[in-house]
Amino acid sequence: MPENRPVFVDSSPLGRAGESTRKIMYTVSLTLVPALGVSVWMFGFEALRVLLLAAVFCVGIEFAAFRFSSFKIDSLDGSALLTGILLAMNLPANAPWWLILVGSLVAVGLGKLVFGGLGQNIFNPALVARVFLLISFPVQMTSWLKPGAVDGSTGATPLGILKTEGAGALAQTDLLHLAVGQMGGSLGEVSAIALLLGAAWLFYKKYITWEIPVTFMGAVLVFSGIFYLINPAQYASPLFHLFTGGVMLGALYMATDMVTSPLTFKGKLIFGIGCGFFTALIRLFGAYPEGVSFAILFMNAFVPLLDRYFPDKKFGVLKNE
Amino acid sequence: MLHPLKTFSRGGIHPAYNKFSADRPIEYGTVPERLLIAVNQHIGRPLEVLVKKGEEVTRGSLLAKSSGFVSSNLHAPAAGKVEKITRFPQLGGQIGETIIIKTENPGQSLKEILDSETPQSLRLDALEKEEILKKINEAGLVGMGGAGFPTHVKLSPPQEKPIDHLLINGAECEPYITCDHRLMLERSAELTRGMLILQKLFGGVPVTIGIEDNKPDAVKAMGEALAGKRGLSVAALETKYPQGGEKQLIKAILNREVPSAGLPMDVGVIVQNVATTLAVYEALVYNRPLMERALTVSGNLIKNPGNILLPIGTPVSFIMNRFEIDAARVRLLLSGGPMMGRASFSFESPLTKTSSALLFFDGDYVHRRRENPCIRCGSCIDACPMGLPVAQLTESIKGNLIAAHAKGDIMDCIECGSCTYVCPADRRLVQWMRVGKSIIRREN
Amino acid sequence: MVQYALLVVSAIFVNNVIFSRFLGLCPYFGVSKKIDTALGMGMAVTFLLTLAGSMTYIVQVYILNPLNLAYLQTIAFILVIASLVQLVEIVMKKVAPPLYQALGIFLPLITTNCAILGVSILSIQGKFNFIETAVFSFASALGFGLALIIFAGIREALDTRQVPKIFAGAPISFIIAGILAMAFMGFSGMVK
Amino acid sequence: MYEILIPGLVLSGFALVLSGGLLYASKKFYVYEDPRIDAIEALLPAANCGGCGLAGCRAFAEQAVKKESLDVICPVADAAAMSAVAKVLGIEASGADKNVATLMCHGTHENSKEALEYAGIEDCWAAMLVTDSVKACAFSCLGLASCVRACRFDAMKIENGIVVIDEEKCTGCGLCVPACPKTLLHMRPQTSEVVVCCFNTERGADARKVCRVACIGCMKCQKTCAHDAIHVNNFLAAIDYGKCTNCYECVDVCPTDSIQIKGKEVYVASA
Amino acid sequence: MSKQESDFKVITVLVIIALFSAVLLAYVNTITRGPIEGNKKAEMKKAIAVVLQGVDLKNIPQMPRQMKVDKSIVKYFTAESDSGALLGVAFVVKGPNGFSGDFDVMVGVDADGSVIDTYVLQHKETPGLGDKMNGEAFKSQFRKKNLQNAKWRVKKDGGDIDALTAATITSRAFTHGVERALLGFEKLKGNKH
Amino acid sequence: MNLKENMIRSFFTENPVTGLLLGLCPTLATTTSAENGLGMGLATTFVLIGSNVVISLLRKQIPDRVRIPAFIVIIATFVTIVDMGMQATMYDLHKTLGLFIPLIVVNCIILGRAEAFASKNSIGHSFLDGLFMGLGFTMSLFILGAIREVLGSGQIFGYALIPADWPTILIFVLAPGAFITLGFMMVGMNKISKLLEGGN
Repeated sequence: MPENRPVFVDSSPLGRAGESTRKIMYTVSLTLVPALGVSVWMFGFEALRVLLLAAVFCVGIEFAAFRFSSFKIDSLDGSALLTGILLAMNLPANAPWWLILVGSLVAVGLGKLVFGGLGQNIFNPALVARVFLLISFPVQMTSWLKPGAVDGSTGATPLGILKTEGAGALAQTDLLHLAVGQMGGSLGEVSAIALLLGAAWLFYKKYITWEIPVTFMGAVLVFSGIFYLINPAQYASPLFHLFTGGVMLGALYMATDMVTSPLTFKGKLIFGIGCGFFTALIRLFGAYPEGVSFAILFMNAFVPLLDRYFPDKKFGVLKNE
Repeated sequence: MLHPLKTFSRGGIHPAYNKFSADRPIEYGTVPERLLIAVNQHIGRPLEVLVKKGEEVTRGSLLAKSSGFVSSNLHAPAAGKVEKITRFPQLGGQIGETIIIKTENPGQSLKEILDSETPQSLRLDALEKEEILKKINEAGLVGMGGAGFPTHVKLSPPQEKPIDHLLINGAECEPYITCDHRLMLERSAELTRGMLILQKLFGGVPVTIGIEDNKPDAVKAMGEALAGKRGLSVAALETKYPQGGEKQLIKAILNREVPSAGLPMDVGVIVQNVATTLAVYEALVYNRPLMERALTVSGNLIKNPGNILLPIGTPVSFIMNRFEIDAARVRLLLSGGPMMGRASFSFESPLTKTSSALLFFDGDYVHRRRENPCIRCGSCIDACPMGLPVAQLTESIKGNLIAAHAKGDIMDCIECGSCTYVCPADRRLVQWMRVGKSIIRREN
Repeated sequence: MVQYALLVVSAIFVNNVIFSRFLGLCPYFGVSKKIDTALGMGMAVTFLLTLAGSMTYIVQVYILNPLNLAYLQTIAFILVIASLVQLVEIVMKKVAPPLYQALGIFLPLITTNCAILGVSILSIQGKFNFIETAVFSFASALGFGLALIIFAGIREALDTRQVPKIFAGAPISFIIAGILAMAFMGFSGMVK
Repeated sequence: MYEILIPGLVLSGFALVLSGGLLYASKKFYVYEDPRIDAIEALLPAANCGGCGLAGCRAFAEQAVKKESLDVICPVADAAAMSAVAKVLGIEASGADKNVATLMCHGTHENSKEALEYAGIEDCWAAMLVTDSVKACAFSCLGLASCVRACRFDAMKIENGIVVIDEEKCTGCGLCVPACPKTLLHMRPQTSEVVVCCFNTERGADARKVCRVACIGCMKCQKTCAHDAIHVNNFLAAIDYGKCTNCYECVDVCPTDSIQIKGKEVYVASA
Repeated sequence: MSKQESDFKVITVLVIIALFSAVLLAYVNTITRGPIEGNKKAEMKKAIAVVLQGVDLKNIPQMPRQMKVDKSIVKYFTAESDSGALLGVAFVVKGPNGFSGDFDVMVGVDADGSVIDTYVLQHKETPGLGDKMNGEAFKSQFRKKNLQNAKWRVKKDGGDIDALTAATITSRAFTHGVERALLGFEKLKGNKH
Repeated sequence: MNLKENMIRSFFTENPVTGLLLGLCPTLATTTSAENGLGMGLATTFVLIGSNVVISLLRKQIPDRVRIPAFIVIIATFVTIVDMGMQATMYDLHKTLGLFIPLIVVNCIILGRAEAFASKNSIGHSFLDGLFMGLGFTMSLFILGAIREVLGSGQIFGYALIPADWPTILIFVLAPGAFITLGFMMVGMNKISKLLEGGN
């Protein structure tokens, strides 16, 4: 046998497009910067504190878990960082440190690691944490810093006002302010425009596709619109619903989470409509003022069924068959 | 261009094409000292070896003969003496039966050999269909694009599947490979005659050659060569991988979808490769069996990539000498393109009828990639030209759950590699699909 | 009409038998490994729960209450349910063998499905009338079926995922059920 | 008195009507079924918990009778009940000599060097699709653990590039045998301890070149064996386990150590 | 396998078992019925004692009476002096539209129509939030309030009641329930005088 | 049968809840506190012992064909006795356990033990089997209830462990917490079982 042999053997194809899990995770994280900027502008240093703590806790917990267990997965693949950022965006700016710690533990531990780590989870980790916290600590999770308030005074979100005081109390809020982000709420709930800006880059990079965001928002508009038409005095306008709360964040970043959303075209449409429908349903009739996280979590559970029963059209399978 | 270029409807990718050798004319190679001729270079029944150790052979003498309908003869490309018949590593990575011939005139130029062979006068209208098929069968023609399916079988569809269109595959969508491109440029007239022979075989049906638009000179050359020939035409296609996949080509040019688990003939089409069409021409006009082929030699290690005509059975080391490749630096040797080609582990492995390219890469090209967990991004599904739910299929193959999911889906995979190419998690999707196919085949 | 709709929404989403009332958990975890079995079980439970709900209502209102024998509720109901299940099984096997093939194998599981007895007792406690009882039983069973099918889908998906060994099997199932229960809590307060 | 009489009447009335009705129905709607189904069902715990993955104990019994095997086991019933079920089915587990899986290769990293860098999926079949020869010897165990994954009893592991079998844990089920693409796994009676750890059918010189412990077909073992239990064919020795007496003579004469003693490692020390 | 028993035996055995268990249960029932009834009454008595603190309860009736207030049925126990003068009323009202449905509150009202105290009988509100209704901090603000000296709304709705943190809906329902009791008292008084 | 082995079996390796996944409904529904868990567990134990003994007593008299209905009647009788007895003596506890007392009838542990054990064994053995299985069940419920009470309400048996104004993780006394806690508890119990098995 000759001394020199081409000793590298792998299955074709040998080339790669150059995408990597890391690149996707860090890109998505970066596109959240505009929205985070608006939050910091609105809530000041507090927002930054929440963000840093959440990111450090999530990455730290995952790192520690990999260190002390038999997991063999890259803990710096950026997914824990992204989970941390998304968790922060789901928390109020005045969240105490222990709330963030519990949230990170739930997000990384219960949301991800028990399923086997990245890509194995059924539910969106950040949302598991948010709902967990919302149920466990409703007081801390629903007292929001007033935007721009330096004295740390707290106030209600527009949706909270809607739920407790009815649509009449909303007369003075104007849509432009809501779109820019001048309202109380979680870090990621404030600015619709900044979120759209970040998501535009993801659309360009094809990391997210139009199906879920469009159907999600469309369904929110349609279902809240129906009730607005029936009784405008009792129900808020559909645009109000679109720009407040987590609809933007949910539709653009949470529902489109690759791991926990359907793979097929029809599946994505149904998933988006379901998210929008249940969001509207909970907002209009439920006890919780905001339904986005519940709705997405609920629809996450349907993803395996959607993938299975609404497959894409295969090449060579004719429609009339 | 005013009209949007034709292409297939879904999936597909745009890899770096790296067609470095596109402007290098096909050189004539020489006869090496030893020819190592793999006995089974085709898909189908194994051949029956006719020669014995020590036996003298001449150019064109039958080395092994087909043992059934789906089988393909093997001829000696040069005169010499059978030195050994043994198991030897092949370019595909397998170890297979190989006839080693010590040649009589090493160093003789192929040009010299080919020039000495004279064409017969061929009257198309006098040719019988059976005669054409017989000659193709005897010449041992196989699909030279990579699959190696016996050509005479492909050209004999059953009665109940009427053929109304022939396609010649000049897409050459694989990166690096340029030999078909050069053939279309340099031998467009002969190629045209080959197309006419095939047209004759099916009673004058239209014949279209599909060429990707990154080869405008080939489109032009073929357009000129085909001008005035009834029923013959050129279709310029969008440059998109895998445009040259049979099913994709048919979809692009004729907008017909080959049904799942079906063949092109199910939609009245037969597709032939450019090189195979030329071989048909040579088989009929020169009575020449398939004994040499043009191939591209390229890669990131090579200073002067090129295209060369070489006898089948030439060992890789011979080509490396000719192209001055430093064996010590080669870490990866690919037979075929980077998308569908196969890595090989021996520099002594010989060329076969289906070797369209030899690519040499150094360590810079080789990435040791670990499979990361699937993040269900769906890139593979978007890239799949067959519309398969690749992510789920591979996960169920991996989880040993094939029976629980659609078997047909896995068998529909054309192994084009688009999914693996785009996968951000470096998953070996195509290899998993192949594993799945092998499991299904084993179970049947 | 509206009251029935609310009853249905309440029984399926707000007070789901599995996630809010904790009824029928044994078959829920036992028969949710495959979507097909989950579907069959869901249908069998729907059929029998509606039947059993109505039957026990009659027993309670026309036999036990007039005779002042409310304390025999448990024993009477379980007898009725057990016999009903067996009767349906016997009859179905003879009269509709294909249906038996699809549903029959789940029937024995239903006797010990506490959702049946539980929902029957709840209907009495809720002071429903006959139609409300039937609707409530039917909707509760639908809620059970929905939870079962979602869960089966997830468990099938888990087959291809790398759940750590110590969590694989029952523990991860419970954790998923917990997260699902969290999602279902979003519906709380929807029907007063 | 009424306080006791009425409930007594009501409840026994219930029992009468319901059991009578059921008996009537079971006669009226009688359908023939394999009596073994009932027999097996009677042996099961009747918890109908669905713990076996089937829809209840009846379904378990039906499947067992239909398949005439016990490939699913009731997690609630004890071993005695399961063997009783097996008896009904007539598939009583045989108490004969246990067979164990044996690897016919000793191509560890030291013995047969890795010839190339295989970077694909860690699966023997996947590797076989790419290349016939990961190690220098094309017949060698690939060490990519397809058999390990096929084993349900945790009896196999990859050590130093080849699979190692824990013969205590091995149940002789044979699931691993078809899992090896190189057909290197064979079943042998556990009592038979001498094994030719090679499957290379190439000439001695070629085989020796690729692996230090390859069988070179030298015939020494065949000549030494007093029991006609070992024969060389195709340059490869093979043992007839029916004749082998565990005398270890062949082990001593083998020049490449390709004949080894399995199972009881102590004998290696004393040999 | 076990032999096939005759149908008669099968039915007989079952009937006998049923008979035995019925007799047993009937017997246990006769023993426990008394204590159970007692427990139920004791619970109500305990609640009345809490909400009508300081009121003479010796003429409290065993069974509540009913009236209709605000389209819903309200049960009440009246405490009267021997002379028949009204000393106080314990109302059992529904807190309507709570977070998880209605809940039952007992409200004690003194002869002047002011709240003495409240006691939640049963509820399904969220543990840790809504169930703080029985907490002293929340309850104390209702004492001594009547229809005249307070606006019966939570502060968010422009009233006088401090809602429980993060449980506005529960608080609102609770407030509404107490208001109902006071309205019921007015009606009762109106009937009497 | 070896007593220690029996105990290990019914407490760990074959614990009705964490090992055999039986009787899940009451396990999850009634364990909002240690006290409730204990109450439910003991009520079930009583029924288990009672029905085991009676069924073992009558095992030769009950015809095979009506075995199950007969067992159910016997079990239901004991359940009703417990129901009425608790209502008379432990009214508050009975109120919290509510619906799940009558549902002991359909707890698979009881019918399962009746079928698998009591109908084949002597009274003494059946009594012990009922006792151990019941205690194993009670132990699981108690541990689960204790964990949930500590995490969810910050107290144990009603004694506050942390100042009243500290937040507690409410979810643990709600439905989702029940599932999640049991999931993690199973992991722990499986680990313990493995250790015990390894020790033997």
